[in-house]
Amino acid sequence: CLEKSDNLSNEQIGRYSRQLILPEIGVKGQLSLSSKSVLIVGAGGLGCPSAVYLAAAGVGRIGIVDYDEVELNNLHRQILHTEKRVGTPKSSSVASSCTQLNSLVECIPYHLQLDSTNALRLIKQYDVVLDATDNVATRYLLNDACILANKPLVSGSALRFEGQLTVYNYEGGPCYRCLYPKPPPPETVTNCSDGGVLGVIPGIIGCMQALEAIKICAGIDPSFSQKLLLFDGLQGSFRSIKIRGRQPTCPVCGDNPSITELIDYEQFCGARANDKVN
Amino acid sequence: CLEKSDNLSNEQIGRYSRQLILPEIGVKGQLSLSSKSVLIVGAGGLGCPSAVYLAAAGVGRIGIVDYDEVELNNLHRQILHTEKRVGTPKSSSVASSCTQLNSLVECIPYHLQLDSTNALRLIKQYDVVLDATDNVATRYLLNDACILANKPLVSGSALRFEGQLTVYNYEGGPCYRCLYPKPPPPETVTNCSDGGVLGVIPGIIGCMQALEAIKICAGIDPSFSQKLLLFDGLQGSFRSIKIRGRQPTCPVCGDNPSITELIDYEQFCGARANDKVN
Amino acid sequence: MSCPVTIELSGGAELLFDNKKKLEVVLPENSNPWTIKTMLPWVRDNLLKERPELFMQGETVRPGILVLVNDADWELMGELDYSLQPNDRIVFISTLHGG
Amino acid sequence: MSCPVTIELSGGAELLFDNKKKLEVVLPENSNPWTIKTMLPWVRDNLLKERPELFMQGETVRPGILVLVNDADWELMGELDYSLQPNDRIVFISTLHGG
Ligand SMILES: [Zn+2]
Ligand SMILES: [Zn+2]
Repeated sequence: CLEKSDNLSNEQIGRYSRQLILPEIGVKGQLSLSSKSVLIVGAGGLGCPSAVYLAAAGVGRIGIVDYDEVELNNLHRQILHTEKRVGTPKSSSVASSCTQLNSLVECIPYHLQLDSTNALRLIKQYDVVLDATDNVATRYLLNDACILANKPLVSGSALRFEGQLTVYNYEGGPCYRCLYPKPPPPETVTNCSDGGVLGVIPGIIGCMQALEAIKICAGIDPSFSQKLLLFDGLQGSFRSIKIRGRQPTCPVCGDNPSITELIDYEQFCGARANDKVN
Repeated sequence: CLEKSDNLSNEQIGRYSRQLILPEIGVKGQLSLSSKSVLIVGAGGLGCPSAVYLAAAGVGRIGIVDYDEVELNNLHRQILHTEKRVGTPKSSSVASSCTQLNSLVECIPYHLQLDSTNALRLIKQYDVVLDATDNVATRYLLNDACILANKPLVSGSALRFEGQLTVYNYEGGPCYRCLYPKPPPPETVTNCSDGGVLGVIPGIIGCMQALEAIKICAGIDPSFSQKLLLFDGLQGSFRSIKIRGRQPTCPVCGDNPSITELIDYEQFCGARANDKVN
Repeated sequence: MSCPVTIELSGGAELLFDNKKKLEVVLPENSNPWTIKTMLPWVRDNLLKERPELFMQGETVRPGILVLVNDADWELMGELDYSLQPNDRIVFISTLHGG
Repeated sequence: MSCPVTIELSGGAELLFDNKKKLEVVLPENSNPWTIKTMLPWVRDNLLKERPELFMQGETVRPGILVLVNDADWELMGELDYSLQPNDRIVFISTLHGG
C-alpha cells in the first residue's frame, strides 16, 4: 500500500538514530517500518499505549478505529486523551496525540463502529491489525476479517490486574476461533466497566502489542505466535504458554472453512458489540 | 507530607470508578494513592510512561527531575514530549502532559541535575522514588539517598531489546549496593546513545515501575522486592529471579554502614553523571 | 490410585473458587487412572464454591475457559483424555475481553 | 567428572560470546568436582570470543555482572564455591543502566 523508499531522510536518521544503531533494526528495518501500516481497533486502554509507541517507532501509517467519545472515567487508563478532549471522538484524540509526537507518521482516525459491512474494506488497507477492543463480538469479527484478508492480528486484553496477549494468523499459526470455537456464555463475560481494571495493566499489554507489531513490521518474527502471554500484575508474574497450532477443522481458517464471509457477530455471541447499556 | 482526606470527591469517584471497584484498591486504596507522593528521577524513556500512568491512577503529587532539554532523537521513546517542545526542559514537558491528563494531580518539574548537594533534601519530600535515570553514578547516588532517607526505590533500566526491574529498600529488602558493591568499569557501561534501544522496551519497564509504585502507594506489597525481572523483547521472555537479601556488610544499608552521607559519585564510578559528551 | 495435583485459576476463574488462585489437592483413590474428564466433575463437586454452570458445560469446561497442563494448552496433550500424572499442574484460565 | 551445563548470557554479556545467548557445554573430566570458581577460567579460555577483561576481574566476574544458578542469585548458592550439578543453568547478566 505505502511506497517503500530506498533511503532515510536526514530528519529520519536524526529522529530514529537510537533504534537505527540496533543491528536487528538498522536502516533496512527502519525503511521497512516506514513502509508498513497498522490498524488499531479500539482507542482505549490498550489502543493508547500501542498507538503512541507505534508512532514513536516510525510506522508509516496508523489507522485508529473507535466509535466512542472520551469520557472522564476513561482517563485513569487511556493516557493519550486529555481532560479538554472529553466529549470528542477518541479516534481523533489518539491521532492528534500521535501526530504531535511524530508528524512523519500518517495517523488516520476512523470514528465508526467496526461491523460486518465495513471491516474487510478497512482491514485490507493495512498490513497488521491490533485487537485493542473490549468485547467478544468485535473480537470474533476482527478475527474472521483478518483471516479473510490474511493479515496478522496482534491481540491484547486486560481486566482487573490481569492481561493476556497473543498473535493470531501469523505464518500458519492459529486464529482466535482455533482456540475458542464457541463464544463464551454472555453471563460469563466481564468488561472493564463492571469488573474494573488498573490502568497500567492495559498499559503494559498495549506496549507488548506495539512491540509485537513493530517486530512484524521490521521483518522480525513476533514472539507470541502460537504462544499466549499471561500477566498477573498483583503477583508480578508473567507466564508464556504454548498453544495449539492452526486447527484443520477451524470454521474460518481450517481446510474446509464454513465461514467465507463476515456474519452477524452480535447474534453469534448473543452479546452487543459495545459495552454501552442498551 | 500530603494531607490525607477522609472522602473522595464526586469528581474523583467518577474519574477513578474503574479502579475503585477493584477490591484490592477500593476507596481506601484510592485515598491512600491520593495522599502519596512519588519522585521520578529522569524524564526520558522510563520516566515518561511511569509518570503518565502514575498521574492517571491519581497519585497525589508527582515530582519529575531532569536537567535536560527535549531533543528530536528522544521522541522515538520519550512519548510524553512533542515536536513543539524540542528545546524545552524535559521535566516541564512531562509535567504538562500529566496535568493535561489529570489536573487533580500536583505535578512538580525540577529542571536540575540531581547531585550530592540536593538529592537528600528533595527525596525527603516524597514517599516513593523511581530510578528512571540513564547512568551509573546517578544510580548509586539515588540508592544511597534513598537508604539515608529510608524511601523505597523502584528501579528500572533498558538497553537494546532488554529491560530490568527491581524494588530496593522495601521493608528490609536489599539495596543497589547490596547487589553491586563495586561500580562496573566505565568501559563496560553502554548507554542508550551508544548501544541503542527500541523505544517500547523502556515503555514496558516504565509501566512496570508505575505498577510497582502504585501498589506501594495503595498499600499493596510490590512483587519485585528481592526479585529481579529480566525482560528480553526480542525473545519475548520474562524471567523473575530471586536475589540476595539485605547484606549485613553493605556499606550503606548494612549493620555498620561506612557511608552515612552522600559522597562524590562521579569519582566513585569513574564516570560522569550524564551521557553528554565532555 | 490417588493423585496429588496443583490446580491454578486465573483470568477471573478464581472468583468461582473463593478467590483462590492456587489449590494443592489430592485426587482420591480411584479404580481407573484419573483423567481430566474424570477430574472435572470432582473439581466442580469438591472445590467450586459457586455457580457450577460458569465452570462446566456438559462434560467439559464451558466455552471461554482454556485449560493448561504444565504450561501447555491441553489440546496438545489429549484434552479430556489426558491421564493425570502425580504433581501435574492444571490451570484453568478465563479468557479476558476487556481493553 | 565431566559435567554438562547450560550457560546463558543476557544484558549485553552475549556480545562477548559471539552474540550467543545460550550455550550447551560439557565441562571436561576434572579431578575435583567443578565449582563456579573453576568454571569461570574455563569459560573465559574456551567460550569467550573477545576482551576477557570485560568478563573477569581477578578470580571472579567483573563488577556489574550478576551470576544466576538455576534462576537464583549465586550469592544464595555459595558464590564461587558452589559445586556445579549436571544440567545446571548458569546465567551471566550484565546490568543495564540506560533509560
Ligand atoms: Zn482458526
Ligand atoms: Zn545495601
